[in-house]
Amino acid sequence: MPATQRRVPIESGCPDGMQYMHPVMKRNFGQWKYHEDPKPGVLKHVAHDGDEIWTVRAGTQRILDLFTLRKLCEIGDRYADGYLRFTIRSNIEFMVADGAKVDPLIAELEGNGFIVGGTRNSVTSISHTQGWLHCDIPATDASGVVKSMMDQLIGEFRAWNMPNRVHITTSCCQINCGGQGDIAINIQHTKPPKINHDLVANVCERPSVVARCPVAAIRPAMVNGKPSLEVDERKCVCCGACYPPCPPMQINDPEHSKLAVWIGGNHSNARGRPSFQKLVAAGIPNNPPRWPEATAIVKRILSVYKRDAQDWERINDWVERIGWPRFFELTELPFTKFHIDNWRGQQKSLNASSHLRF
Amino acid sequence: MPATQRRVPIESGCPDGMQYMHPVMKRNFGQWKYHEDPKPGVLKHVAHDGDEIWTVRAGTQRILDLFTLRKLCEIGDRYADGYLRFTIRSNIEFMVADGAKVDPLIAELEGNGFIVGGTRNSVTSISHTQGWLHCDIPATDASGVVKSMMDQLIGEFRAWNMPNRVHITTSCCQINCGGQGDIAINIQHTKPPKINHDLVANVCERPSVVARCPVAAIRPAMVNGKPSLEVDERKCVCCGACYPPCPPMQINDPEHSKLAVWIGGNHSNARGRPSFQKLVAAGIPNNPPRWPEATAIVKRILSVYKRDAQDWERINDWVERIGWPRFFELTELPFTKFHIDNWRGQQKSLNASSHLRF
Amino acid sequence: MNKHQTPMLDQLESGEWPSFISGIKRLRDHHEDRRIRDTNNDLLGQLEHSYETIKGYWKGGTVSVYGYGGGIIPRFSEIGELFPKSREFHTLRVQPPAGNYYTTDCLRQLADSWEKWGSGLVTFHGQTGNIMFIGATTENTQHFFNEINDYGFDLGGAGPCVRTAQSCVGSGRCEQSCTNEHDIHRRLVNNFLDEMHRPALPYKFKFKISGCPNDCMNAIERADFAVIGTWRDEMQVDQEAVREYVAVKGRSYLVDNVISRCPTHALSLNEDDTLSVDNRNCVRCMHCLNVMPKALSPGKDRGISILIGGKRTLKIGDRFGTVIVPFMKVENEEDYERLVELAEEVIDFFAENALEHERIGEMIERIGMVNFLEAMNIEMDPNMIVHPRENSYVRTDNWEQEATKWIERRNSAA
Amino acid sequence: MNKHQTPMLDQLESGEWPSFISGIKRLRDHHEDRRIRDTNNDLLGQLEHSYETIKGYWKGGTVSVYGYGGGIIPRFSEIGELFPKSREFHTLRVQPPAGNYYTTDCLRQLADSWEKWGSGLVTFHGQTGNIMFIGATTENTQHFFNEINDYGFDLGGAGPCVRTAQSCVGSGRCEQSCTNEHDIHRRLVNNFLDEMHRPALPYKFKFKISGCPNDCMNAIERADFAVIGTWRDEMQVDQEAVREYVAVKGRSYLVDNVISRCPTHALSLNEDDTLSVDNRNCVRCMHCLNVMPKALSPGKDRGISILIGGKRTLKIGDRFGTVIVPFMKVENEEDYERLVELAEEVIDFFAENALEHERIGEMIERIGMVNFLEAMNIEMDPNMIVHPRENSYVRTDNWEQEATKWIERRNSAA
Ligand code: SRM
Ligand code: SRM
Ligand code: SRM
Ligand code: SRM
Ligand code: SF4
Ligand code: SF4
Ligand code: SF4
Ligand code: SF4
Ligand code: SF4
Ligand code: SF4
Ligand code: SF4
Ligand code: SF4
Repeated sequence: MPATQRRVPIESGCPDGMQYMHPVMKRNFGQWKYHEDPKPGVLKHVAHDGDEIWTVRAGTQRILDLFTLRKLCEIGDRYADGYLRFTIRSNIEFMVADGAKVDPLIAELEGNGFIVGGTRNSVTSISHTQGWLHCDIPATDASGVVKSMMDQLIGEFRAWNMPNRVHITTSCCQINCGGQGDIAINIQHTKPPKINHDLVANVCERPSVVARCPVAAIRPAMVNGKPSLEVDERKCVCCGACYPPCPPMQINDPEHSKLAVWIGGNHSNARGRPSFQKLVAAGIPNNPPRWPEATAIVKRILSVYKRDAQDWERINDWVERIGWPRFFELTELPFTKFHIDNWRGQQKSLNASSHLRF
Repeated sequence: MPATQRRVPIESGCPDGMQYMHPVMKRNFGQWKYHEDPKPGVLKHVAHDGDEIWTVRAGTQRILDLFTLRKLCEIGDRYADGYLRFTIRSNIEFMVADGAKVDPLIAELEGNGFIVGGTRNSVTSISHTQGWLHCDIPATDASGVVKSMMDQLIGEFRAWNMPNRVHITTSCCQINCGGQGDIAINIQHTKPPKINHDLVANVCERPSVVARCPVAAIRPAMVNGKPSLEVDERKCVCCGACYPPCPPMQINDPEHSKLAVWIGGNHSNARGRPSFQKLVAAGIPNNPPRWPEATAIVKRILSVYKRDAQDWERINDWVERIGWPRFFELTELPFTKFHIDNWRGQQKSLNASSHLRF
Repeated sequence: MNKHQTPMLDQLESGEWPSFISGIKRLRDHHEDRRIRDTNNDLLGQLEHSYETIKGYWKGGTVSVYGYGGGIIPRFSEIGELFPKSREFHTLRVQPPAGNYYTTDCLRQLADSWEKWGSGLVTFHGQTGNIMFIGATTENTQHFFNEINDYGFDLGGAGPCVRTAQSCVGSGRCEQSCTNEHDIHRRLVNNFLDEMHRPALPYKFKFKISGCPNDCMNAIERADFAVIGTWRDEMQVDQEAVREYVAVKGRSYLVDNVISRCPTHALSLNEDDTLSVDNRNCVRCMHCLNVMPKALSPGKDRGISILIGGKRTLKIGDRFGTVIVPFMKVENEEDYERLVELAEEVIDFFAENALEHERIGEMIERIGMVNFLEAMNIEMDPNMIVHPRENSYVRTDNWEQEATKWIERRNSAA
Repeated sequence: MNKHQTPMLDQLESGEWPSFISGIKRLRDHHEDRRIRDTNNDLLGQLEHSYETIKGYWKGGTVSVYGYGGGIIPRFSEIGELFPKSREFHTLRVQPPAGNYYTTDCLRQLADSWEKWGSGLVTFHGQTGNIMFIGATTENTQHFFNEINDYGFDLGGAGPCVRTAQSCVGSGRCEQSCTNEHDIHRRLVNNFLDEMHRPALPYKFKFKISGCPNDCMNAIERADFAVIGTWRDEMQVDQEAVREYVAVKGRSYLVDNVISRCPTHALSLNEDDTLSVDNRNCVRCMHCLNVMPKALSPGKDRGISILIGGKRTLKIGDRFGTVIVPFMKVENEEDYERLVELAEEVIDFFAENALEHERIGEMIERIGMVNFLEAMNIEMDPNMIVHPRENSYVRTDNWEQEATKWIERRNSAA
């Protein structure tokens, strides 16, 4: 190994953010009294001593090319104070001490194709995952799905039309690195894995693959003389968990790996406890490059939510109030046997009462 | 078999109640408009056409001797209209058409030692089970526990002091024929069954005993030459389910079969959905003839409920509002690891939020 | 007769609440029939022994009347040599009239028969709803049964069979009743008398009928097959009565006790002291009707909901019934037949698919609600769930067909 | 260079939202470095192929920098012969500064290094919080790392190890912050760098820190070890600001949006337009503070809650973290040490007791929360549960001892 490579790493870990923090924020660290929302995409935080810090938030493609990154830096120097951060949804935030800088900054960002908004009760950027650009197990391309949807939702990103903030996520396989959301667009496989028996022996640790299956549908087996695996198709729930540890378990299928839409994932503790997202639509074509069918369903749900929900109701709060029968009626999404849980703890999701809506 | 015994049964099933129904009730069957509560133990139901039926409810020992039964019939004829019924809690109800008959009827009932009350927001009769008087598996005597408690709660039976109706139940083993209640006093065994190995072979169907155990703690075994059973004491949760099918699995123990108190079982759909009862106190001595320790705990819970709950809150509604930390604080009942569920679905009972009470 | 000393039981005679011990003693001391005196004396003896040793002394066995397999809970004393007169002490479970209505004559008739053949102890009713005639010898059970059966009473259930049912006072006296509890009770149970009298199911099966969601019969908790009355249209509001109520109790009382206790915020009090009900969001919980029975009543389009699978603790922990039929009318003959047919399908499926000693609720948990509904040919409805699945572990390859079913149903409904 | 045709990808350039495709094309078409142009050309080629065939073409492998075992997600193309220039396309996961703060200089410095050694594609940030430098050859990963490591950046986690953590903007800008998210973030993660850089745990372990219960980091959902800022005393109310709010928005708006949305009805609006808070029943959900940030603020006695076991779907379905520490102060050095020690005990126990590929949440579900708490020596607290057990399936023979523990604790507290 050449000398350069024998360099012992400096295990410095997570850098201190203070060194990059805007001086006004540093000075008022932990001393903020309240914030106001002057307009979409803009936050004004006021400290106890009266100091102000203004934030302008903009949406970007999450996968930045160096030109874009440098452009953002340039804007940050010319129109802001050179301090910025990225939100957990990969929106960029410029912080300035002088409110007068806000409008020119916005103009410059929009002028360069960045979308200002995503604050408060808007539909903010969709958090997404690697997809075909980099992951080894994706059935779709999260980045493409997101670009396609945001093109359609851009008006909602820029505005404050929603009853409460809307957090959407996507994931490119059922593992769901994108996490839950008010709305989530995820892969839902519909057929058991096709096994490439010739490869299993060399590529997979069979016992650990067997152990990965949530329903114990996989057994070791000899297939044309070679040690391989076989799947009990009656048990298999097509989750794809066996695929990462054993790529020959081909779960991805251009036709049968569909999209599903989930709603009601709310991780804040505001009002109710955090809630899990629920399946509302599946069997949606995985249709690049623009996945119009998935976008249509998301837009439909959002328009009904916007119309029917009350202020401050997140999607889960809203559906809890109107009830699921009404949700399916208003959104005109079909209710099927697949909506009725059959997994562990299913019992808790059944209606053990005569609370009914007609 | 003698002739008399060869009589073929008339499979008439459940008799028609109409034949025994008060004429005013029959005439207004399904035509009742509303009811009023003139005083404890008295209901006044008014029909759409203005007809009235007055009900007087009284508590009795559930196990009636013929003298008591005849006395009730006699009162029914002399002071009422000869029509009566028993409630699901074995309270007796006399129905009269003429409101003027109510007070004399009450006087006569009380005069003969029957307790008038149990309606509306009172503590009504405790529903109970067979116990040592008749059952083959009881660890205590439900009738005795109930008599002892009702002696102490009689004031609450006669009054309307509670925030809402209070339904108490008792059961003499963990099977719980008494069902759930706002408060339930049940047996809680604390030691695994002692096995009488000599009897198992003759008395028990071993496979079905093994199948009864919820935690698969029982295995067939040969004990000193005979086919018997053995219990894995590390697994056994001392539920007693193995005892009915196999009496040699002696679960009952004069010292180690304790009482436990549960609260919050609410079966009505009023306000929230029906709710399961929750364990609040265990390790309570099974102490005949008057079980003072159990009664003390029940009274303590009731007095705090009475003081702290709002109108119409059943016990479960109340605790849901004030939270469990406060419940244990107010009642001064100890919170232990036993309160934290470790059964299937335990996950749902853990606090998956930062909703906290200090 | 030498009376057993009962120092512990005696302590249960003090106190104001009626004492069952005093009752048993009355039979021992004052009944003219010696058989009854002796039986109750030995019964007290054994019971005192239980109190002193903190132990029960009854064991089971098999006793039944000619032609039936169940309905009796046999009890033989384990210490019969000490208490021979109560050595055989069986309980007959007798079905009460639907709604538990009696006349004094009817009770006297039963009392007379029981006096001839039994211990003189009886309970109205056991927790499942039977009249429990507690304490008869093997031989006398048959005599007693013959006698009461002649004048219209029949045994109930015991063992792995359809059990005696319960229905609330309901239409007979209650303004909340949305259906004829008693007819439903009798139509259901009396259709399964063979399954009741000749135990051959995997395990017990209980019906309970409550006329409204207050569920005074604990049906959702304790019945394998719970019938709950309800309504589908708008609740009836007598605005005048509302105004009166406000006048008497005050606005804030109404707000705190009615408006803000509605689980779905479906109520609002208008400026003019009238009440607005958002009937789409009302979940028929009954609370507001309970507080203001004079002002609020169930709607006019009434029927029932059916929930399956309630049971107590054994083996899997408590389980409430869950909705399989959100609403059905029960008015004309066809309605009743449809109801009975459904019950038959449910019980047949239970008989064929449940494991030994497995309640239908446990069976459904094992095979999954969807499979059960499909076997019953019942259409999926969002009212059957609290919320859709929270996990992706389901095979959805025939999504399209399932979706089409729903769409077609909605179109045909519209 | 002959450019791959990308008819499908081209369709992702239309529309107003910034296009990642246009970005990649910029690098292909306008970057001076040929290596970058070629790499991005082949990357586009493979991606177009994926779009056309609806299939991914990357496979894993093992790549790491000298001295570390993780921090890099290796990607080799399965169709490298068609797209040789992007055949090796590894992602380096680099830990961002706590709170995700940057200066333009800092970003430029990173850009320069990445320009030298990488594809020119970078993401701020991945879902776990890492800066993802996407696309480097095996050889260049080392060079790039050496360079950025020299000026203060370090790799994050990948594989069965402690992962990169996330903390919200928090105290830096947010009025709701109840703790120093960034210090906690760094104290925790930087204490486990060995466990991060040399994957040897049963499975991944994630820390996330949110300054308040709004949980902007999704910590309860997605972290094995979630830290949530909160307060123990009374919330601070600026009644003047409340009055202003009422003046502007109106009483009924306040009632509908604040008072009646409080999950525990802990708020009431007084006649004089001031607000009363029942702090005993306030569960610190944040809602009212969110609606009226100017008027309401967290209390002064601030600290954190700790929840364990959040994770996404795999194997058992989603799981949220649940409370193991309702409240602890994090102010002085001892507090921080106590926190880090607890994290060490948790991770040690996880390392020893979890099965392969089992998250700590799954492990706790398997062994039971009580056993976990006892192993951690944590006292049981009713704040850890939604409600006590609903089943009797527990062996309670040492009830007395356990009860005594509680009583003694309460006495010593009092
Ligand atoms: C910048 C950011 C934290 C960060 O360090 O990255 C952030 C910042 C703030 N959040 Fe957040 N939240 C951020 C992600 C989240 C997330 C996580 C996510 O988006 O995946 C959640 C919970 C996730 C979920 O789906 O539940 C989150 C749940 C909230 C809530 C609770 C909303 C509710 O009612 O349920 C508030 C309270 C509110 O809305 O007033 C909140 C409020 C705020 C406030 C207003 C706090 C404050 O006073 O400064 C901040 C400005 C938000 C705004 O957009 O108006 N923030 N916030 C994140 C911005 C994401 C973005 O670019 O859109
Ligand atoms: C890159 C990233 C998605 C993204 O584009 O942002 C990602 C990508 C992968 N995740 Fe993830 N996960 C990423 C955040 C998450 C999150 C979100 C979070 O951390 O908050 C989750 C859900 C939370 C959780 O931990 O449960 C997540 C849950 C998983 C899981 C399922 C874990 C589970 O127990 O359910 C796997 C599967 C596994 O670990 O075996 C997984 C596995 C993977 C692998 C390594 C797939 C594989 O086994 O080869 C992906 C590599 C993609 C690639 O080529 O770069 N990834 N993954 C995220 C990490 C970037 C970063 O480091 O900042
Ligand atoms: C007579 C009886 C039915 C029967 O056929 O036996 C009955 C009769 C009435 N019940 Fe009931 N309930 C009866 C047992 C029950 C039970 C079952 C039980 O006690 O085990 C329940 C549900 C059990 C539980 O624990 O949840 C029950 C839950 C209710 C409720 C709901 C209360 C609530 O708010 O949760 C109401 C509504 C109310 O209180 O106004 C109610 C209301 C009524 C009304 C007021 C209905 C009416 O308008 O006539 C009746 C007079 C009750 C009273 O005592 O004031 N009844 N009621 C039962 C009397 C039992 C007793 O002797 O005390
Ligand atoms: C008599 C009665 C208690 C009482 O004093 O009221 C009773 C008594 C017995 N029950 Fe029960 N159960 C009685 C109502 C109930 C109820 C309440 C109800 O029906 O609403 C339940 C709870 C609801 C349910 O069905 O789950 C109940 C749940 C059980 C169970 C547990 C069933 C389960 O699946 O969890 C058993 C055990 C078994 O069946 O193996 C049981 C078994 C028994 C046995 C037969 C014990 C045995 O296996 O030998 C008891 C006979 C006692 C005796 O000597 O008479 N009994 N039993 C009730 C029947 C009287 C009647 O017919 O009216
Ligand atoms: S969601 Fe699946 S496919 Fe997408 S990045 Fe995560 S693991 Fe890879
Ligand atoms: S897809 Fe999922 S369920 Fe099917 S075999 Fe693989 S791991 Fe098992
Ligand atoms: S609760 Fe147990 S002991 Fe009591 S009657 Fe029922 S089965 Fe017998
Ligand atoms: S008592 Fe319960 S847990 Fe113990 S062996 Fe018997 S059935 Fe099993
Ligand atoms: S269940 Fe309903 S109808 Fe029946 S008695 Fe109770 S309140 Fe009346
Ligand atoms: S019945 Fe219940 S749900 Fe319906 S309006 Fe009245 S309180 Fe609300
Ligand atoms: S979690 Fe709380 S403290 Fe952190 S940014 Fe969000 S609102 Fe502010
Ligand atoms: S923080 Fe939440 S719980 Fe506390 S008072 Fe405000 S709204 Fe209510």
